[in-house]
Amino acid sequence: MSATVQTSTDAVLPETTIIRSWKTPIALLIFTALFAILLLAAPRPGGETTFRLATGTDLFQVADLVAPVTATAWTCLVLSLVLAGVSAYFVRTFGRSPLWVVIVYIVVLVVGFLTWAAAGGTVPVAGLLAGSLGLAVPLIYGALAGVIGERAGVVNIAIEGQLLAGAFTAALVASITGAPIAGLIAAAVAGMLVAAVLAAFSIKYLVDQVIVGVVLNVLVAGLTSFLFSQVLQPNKATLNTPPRFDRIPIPLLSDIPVIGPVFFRQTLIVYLMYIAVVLVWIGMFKTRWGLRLRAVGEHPQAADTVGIKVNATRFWNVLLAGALAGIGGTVFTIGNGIAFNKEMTAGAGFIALAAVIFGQWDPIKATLAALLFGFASNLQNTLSVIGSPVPSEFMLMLPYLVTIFVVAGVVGKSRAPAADGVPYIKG
Amino acid sequence: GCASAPESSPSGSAGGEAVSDFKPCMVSDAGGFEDKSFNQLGAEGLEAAAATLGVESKKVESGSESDYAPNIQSLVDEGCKLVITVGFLLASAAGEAAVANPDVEFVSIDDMVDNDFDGKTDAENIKPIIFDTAQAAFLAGYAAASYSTAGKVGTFGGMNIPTVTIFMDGFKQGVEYFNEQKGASVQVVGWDGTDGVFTGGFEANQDAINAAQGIVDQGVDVLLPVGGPIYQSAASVIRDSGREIAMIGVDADVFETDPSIGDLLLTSIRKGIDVGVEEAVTAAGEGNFDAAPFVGTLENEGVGLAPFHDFESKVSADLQGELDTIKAGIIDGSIEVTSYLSE
Amino acid sequence: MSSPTINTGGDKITEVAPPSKWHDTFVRITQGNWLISVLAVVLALIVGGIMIAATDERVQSASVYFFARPGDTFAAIWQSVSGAYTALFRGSIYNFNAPDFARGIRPFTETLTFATPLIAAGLGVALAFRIGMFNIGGRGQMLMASAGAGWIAFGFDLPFGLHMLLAVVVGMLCGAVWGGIAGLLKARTGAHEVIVTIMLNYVAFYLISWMLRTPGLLQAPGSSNPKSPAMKETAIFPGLLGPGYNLHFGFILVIIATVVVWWLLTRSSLGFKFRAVGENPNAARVAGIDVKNMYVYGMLIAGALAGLAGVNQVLGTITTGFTAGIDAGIGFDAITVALLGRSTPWGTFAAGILFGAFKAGGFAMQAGEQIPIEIVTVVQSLIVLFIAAPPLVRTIFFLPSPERDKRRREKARAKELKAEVKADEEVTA
Amino acid sequence: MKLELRGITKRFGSLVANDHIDLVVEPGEIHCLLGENGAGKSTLMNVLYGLYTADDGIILLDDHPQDFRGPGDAMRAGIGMVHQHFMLVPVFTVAENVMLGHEPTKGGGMLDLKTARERVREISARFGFDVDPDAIVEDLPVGVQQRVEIIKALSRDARVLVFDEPTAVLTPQETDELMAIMRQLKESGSSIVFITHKLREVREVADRITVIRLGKVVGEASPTASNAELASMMVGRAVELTVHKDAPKLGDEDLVVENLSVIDPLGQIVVNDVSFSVRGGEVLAIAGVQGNGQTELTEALIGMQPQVRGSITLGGEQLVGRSIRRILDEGVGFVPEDRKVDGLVGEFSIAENLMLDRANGAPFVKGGTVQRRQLDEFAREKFAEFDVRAPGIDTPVGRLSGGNQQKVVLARELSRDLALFVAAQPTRGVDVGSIEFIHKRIVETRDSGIPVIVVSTELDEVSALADRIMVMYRGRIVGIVPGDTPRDVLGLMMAGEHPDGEGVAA
Ligand SMILES: Nc1ncnc2c1ncn2[C@@H]1O[C@H](COP(=O)(O)OP(=O)(O)OP(=O)(O)O)[C@@H](O)[C@H]1O
Ligand SMILES: Nc1ncnc2c1ncn2[C@@H]1O[C@H](COP(=O)(O)OP(=O)(O)OP(=O)(O)O)[C@@H](O)[C@H]1O
Ligand SMILES: [Mg+2]
Ligand SMILES: [Mg+2]
Repeated sequence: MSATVQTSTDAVLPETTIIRSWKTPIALLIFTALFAILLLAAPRPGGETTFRLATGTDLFQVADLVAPVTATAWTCLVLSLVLAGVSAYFVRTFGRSPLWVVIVYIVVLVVGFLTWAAAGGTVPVAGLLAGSLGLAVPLIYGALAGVIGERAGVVNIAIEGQLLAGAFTAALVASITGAPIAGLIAAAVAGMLVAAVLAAFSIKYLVDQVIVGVVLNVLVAGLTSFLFSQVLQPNKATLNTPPRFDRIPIPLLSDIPVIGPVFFRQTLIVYLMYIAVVLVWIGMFKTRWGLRLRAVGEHPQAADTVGIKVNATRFWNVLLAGALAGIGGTVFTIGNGIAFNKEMTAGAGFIALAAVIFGQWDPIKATLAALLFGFASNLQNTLSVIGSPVPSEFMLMLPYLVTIFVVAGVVGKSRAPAADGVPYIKG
Repeated sequence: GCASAPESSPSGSAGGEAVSDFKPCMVSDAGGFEDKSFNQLGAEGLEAAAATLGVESKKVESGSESDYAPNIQSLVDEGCKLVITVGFLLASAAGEAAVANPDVEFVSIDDMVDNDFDGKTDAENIKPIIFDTAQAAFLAGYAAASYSTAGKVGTFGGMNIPTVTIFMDGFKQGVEYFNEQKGASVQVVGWDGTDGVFTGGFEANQDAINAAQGIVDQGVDVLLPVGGPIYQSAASVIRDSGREIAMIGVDADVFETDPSIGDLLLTSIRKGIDVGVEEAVTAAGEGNFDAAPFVGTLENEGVGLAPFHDFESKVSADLQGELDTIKAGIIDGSIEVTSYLSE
Repeated sequence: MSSPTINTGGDKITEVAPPSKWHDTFVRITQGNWLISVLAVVLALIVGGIMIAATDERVQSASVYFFARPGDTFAAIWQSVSGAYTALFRGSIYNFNAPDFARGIRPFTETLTFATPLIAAGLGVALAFRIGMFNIGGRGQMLMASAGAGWIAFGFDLPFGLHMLLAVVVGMLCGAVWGGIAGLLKARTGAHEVIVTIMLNYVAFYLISWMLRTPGLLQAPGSSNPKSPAMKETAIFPGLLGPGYNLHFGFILVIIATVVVWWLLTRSSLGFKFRAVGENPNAARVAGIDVKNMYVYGMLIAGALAGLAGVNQVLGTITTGFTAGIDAGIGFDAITVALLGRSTPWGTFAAGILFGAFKAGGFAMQAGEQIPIEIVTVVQSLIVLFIAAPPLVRTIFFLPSPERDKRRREKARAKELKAEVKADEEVTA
Repeated sequence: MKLELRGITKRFGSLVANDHIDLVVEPGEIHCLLGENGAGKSTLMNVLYGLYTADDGIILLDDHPQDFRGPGDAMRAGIGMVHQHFMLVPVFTVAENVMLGHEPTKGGGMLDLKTARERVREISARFGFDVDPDAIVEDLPVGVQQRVEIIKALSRDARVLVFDEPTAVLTPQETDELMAIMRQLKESGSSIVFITHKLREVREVADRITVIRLGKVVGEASPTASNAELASMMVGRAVELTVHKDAPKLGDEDLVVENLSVIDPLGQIVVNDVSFSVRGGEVLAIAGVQGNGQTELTEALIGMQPQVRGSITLGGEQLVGRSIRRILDEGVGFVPEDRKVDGLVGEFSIAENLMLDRANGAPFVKGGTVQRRQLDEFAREKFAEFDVRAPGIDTPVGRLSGGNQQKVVLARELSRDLALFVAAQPTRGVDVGSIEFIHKRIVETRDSGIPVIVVSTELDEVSALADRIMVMYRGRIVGIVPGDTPRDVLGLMMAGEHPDGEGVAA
């Protein structure tokens, strides 16, 4: 009896052709055109823009970069046009435009725009980057929490609540103990508690995950605000005067020009974040934990049939995610030594949720998305400090508009884990 | 709890029994009574007056602007005889309530309650308390410019609204006056007279930190954050920068209200909400309510500049004298400070 | 009993709501679940009571000597909790301290007044849910609508009735456009509506802030505050109950809106397509329904409904001019309202009234008992949580539950099986 | 390993899916389970595999009672299962899927992919599979996915193997291969439970047959029993297994497809330059191994495919570039391949599903309002006519069995004025009783003079229905042959070989 029947896996793979999506080059071209209109409508002849690369405390002082406004701006315009062309070329030949073109394009356009907007002024590059990172830190923690939860099949709309619970607990515990690290641990626990409610209701009681998430946000906001006015505020000195984490410069690394002070003269929270991003990424794609996590999020039944306890796996990972979001909340209080205040996370959890989707459920991409948002927010700030001709409200809109443009123009559709948000019910 | 019980069980409601039925009450705006700013100061004034009068007082917080009218109404329902509304946002609700409840007295802080723009307050039973903060901020601007060695001073605010920008306006004019007088060229970063750096809200958050950082990065050595607790963010940035940057507080003498940052404070721009409220409440409690608007100025000490405290030794020896001269000038009108109130 | 499921992932959005039938809702409310709902409310109130008591100074000071005289503590607890909830009732349903019925019932009319925008915005969220979309953009849509309606209402001189009508229409249009942007972007580019609506909230806020401080746009002339002028009398919603009551014509509009949404979802062909797209976009597409257009139309209507809430704010609730905070958090409360109402029009209507009652009662509670208004938020969210999880409520109240019976059976069986295994092992041994 | 199920009872609410079922499978035996849709076969196997907990009864392996808390226990006890719906994570690679649940790791929980790949290769070699351990499962043809399922079961040294309807998605060749594998496994001493609806297969491999109806064992049958005997035992009545149809009365060339190509989102040309035509009153059956472009071809006909080149004309009207709505309005009836995903809205009632593609105007919508009365009347009529087995027209379609769901789809599509009828896998996973009914309706449609296209991977079905057969391979047409072409010729064509003499004519 011959059971050896050959089936070649590639035998049925069909021929391919190229389908071209012109969305990216068109978007790039539109932005280039807008920039050109800006340069033509409001030229700023003669001036110079200084890009300050070093901060005052740098070991190696890098000289400032002085850019003549008109020349630089027009060079950037031409470059951006070229990049739009490059993108079009890639679309023509390969069907899609690689991500690096978009990234280079963004950098070029931002430099050009900054040169134009800051004519006669100084752009503190390190400050710009450091501020972006600062704004991104809680978003990155939140996004990691979202990625883990959704990869395991649980939509975590409660990131906002977890951040807020973390911020509150961190302030409270750190104020009482005087030790920020105690606040950090307490924040992780608080985030986990919120996550535990999410997990219990959505996994055990099969309540819709979105409902639980939304309601938890409201609940945590109410609880922390209530406790804030009833407990924290009357005892401000003992309960709501959190100490702050010190900045720990990392030897050598922190002396790298420009990047060093931005990335390696930070608090423990930020260093933990670097570690978390790397660990989550490795864990998710290279370890048993990640394989099982993704399996229960993609096809819980398949995971069940190979003996993985789907609901337990989901439960513990949602808790882990909660801990991360809780730690993210510490940025708001002990990260900067600021007293807790009502609803002080101000929607960061929702932005983090956006970063999760924008980052296509990938820890690294979600981190980049959060950084982009941080950068856009801080660019707004830098421009208004330099004194831009645009009303401040429009500057404040910038990060949100950028996010819409990027999501609509560059990212578009993305695919969630198949069982994301779907409860697993065993027969 | 295993302490022993008090001898007599606490009688009736909390606190002492009210001696009269005069009940002063207060409604905050969305900032809440713990904003370390005008709501808080107002509440302190109320409590001080209530203690003096020996009466019970009530405070309610608003969460949003649709809460103002119901909050005022429920205080009236609770039998409040005097209702204080804090912030210009409550003005129209206060105006309407005043017309509807002629037997209740009202005090409006930060607004003239002139909803029909006839130049007069809308009702007889409402007393506006407003502050020409620009006058004090003018002094602060002058002091800042005098203190600055970098030749650059900065300011940023929570939102671009008059009660915030009046500080920035006065500050800028003070700096300009210094430049004029001394032939200096101290620059103001963050406010150009119509627009500037705003955090978009009154929370001490990362946005506030970044706004402060952006200004600090421009090389200023004096910083004036205007609006609620955002000064905490500014303090955080200043400490991080490792530079010698002085900060100016607003509303209260922050050196007193938040000693933890006392070492950073050049001075504070006082806005005497507490005093204004206390006086108005006490007067009303004694049956002397008058509806005449109170405008806090340097002259009536409604606004003013706090002492330099720790910075006494760091400012130039002549500064206090010069400030006194300017103050006199502002009071007698020889130095003109413009703001939205003077338009 | 299923509830909407939203998947934030990509465009794969599924909703598993039952076909909205007034009948179903009615049956659900009157039978089976009414007990759970009542118990959920009771439970939430108990938790709220614990929080009130725990943070009450009287209770705290009495508990210091709890073992010496426990009665004091209990008395204090009773005083603080019953005081709070009596105030809540007095502020939301009937004020029994009032001199006459007319004044006594005023709180209930206040409840309806507060419910009005909550229902309108809640309908906007619920409708989007039924098409499988999560509309977090109520705030932005309300703001734009307030601006549009307000601009008509203070900026033009028109006869009574027409003026109001025009303001309502323009306001709802503005809301529709703002919602429609999110729908359009989703349909044309696949941009996720959760992201877009959140971002549009901020954009609307800053846009309105700017317009409010720019003379000639929305700022009141002669003022430098970021606030609009008062609405003209001809545009303001007339009161329904005469002076002394705030309940206004907006409530009628909202009832009409609820009926329209009910008709739309259960009786109309458009609603049929909406639900088909919400339940199974693939099958809808194969059946020739233009899924993308449904997303656009759905968000347009949802935006208009949220817009109606905004219109209510400026023409009904705060007619003296508005600021950028005019949305008053209603856009977010609306999500909870829609969820509690299980995305059905009448469920949303009922949930809106419940939340309106909490809102109205919250003021009395704060003014009378000095209890922070946030307690109301806590109680509200707990209600939604508990109602969504009947097994939990049953467990807490020791009610019989199918789940528990099943678990018991399983346990008994497992025991039996073990015995058998053991017996068998003995035999083979 | 000997498997014994004793008195297994499983209830879903009031429904008894398994009612005291006894079953013995001896080592080295292939034991077939036969039964209609919903008879309770899958439920029984899920109980055996620990996915469901039985309400009563006991499982014995080599005469030892077992207490399975979950699939993990069952697997450890040596039970492996190839599920009716594949239990593979589509976005994982083959190796990842195979290792899932018992992953080899290096230090620190890091996956040891190398060992996993080795294991896949080793088992593949043993059975002569050619499976790339690094291929992503969703990119693989169904037949290969099935192999991955088998590798998965074998990688845990299963001694009792359950195959739940494994052949539903396989080609005849693949089915033959699978049966060869089953025999090979049996020879190595494994016990096999094999569930299928295809009687030919049963008779080919079964050592013993147990028939289940309505949750109860109704008896054993011998592999030598005739198709008709088996079918009547399953259904409880005599079943007509062949379709009676007269010679076609051919009309005009209504549907003309010229140089049609379909490109999928990844840029793959899944239908490659295809030309053919269909006359009124004839059934053109499209045969081919799953994944050779038939699905995409039908989807292109209805306008579901975004990237289409070439031309499709129906009665002279160009269909390419039109919206699905416009194509439906042209009179194209369409039964999609996956009824749950593309054909029905599970939460909608039967009545609502019957108006799903007519939600725009008459007869069900007037002035934007749904005419409930008309709809209910229509639904009741179709409910009776198509013999839908359900409590009533308000029952949500998701609660119906596959066969009944399919009847709803057919009822909807066949009750419109049609100019073309396209049915993809009309009887996939449907029991014999329903197949009979569905086939009859398709032939009736053809006899009314409408061009009909039936896509099926089922050669029995193709032969039963087709007037002409078009075989596709890798997106191209291998040939168009008469309806009575022998199975073995078709089988070769499905493997891509042009039959001699029969070109791309007809
Ligand atoms: N998860 C479930 N919940 C409720 N009832 C179920 C469930 N699964 C199966 N049933 C019921 O059990 C009966 C048996 O279903 P089962 O899937 O075992 O049938 P089957 O014999 O495998 O049919 P098929 O040939 O269609 O695969 C069905 O008729 C159905 O009513
Ligand atoms: N939630 C449920 N409640 C009641 N019955 C159910 C439920 N889910 C499935 N069933 C029943 O289970 C049976 C088989 O369902 P299943 O999901 O296995 O369909 P299927 O396998 O696609 O159908 P088929 O095998 O007939 O093609 C159906 O008869 C259906 O009535
Ligand atoms: Mg089945
Ligand atoms: Mg089955």
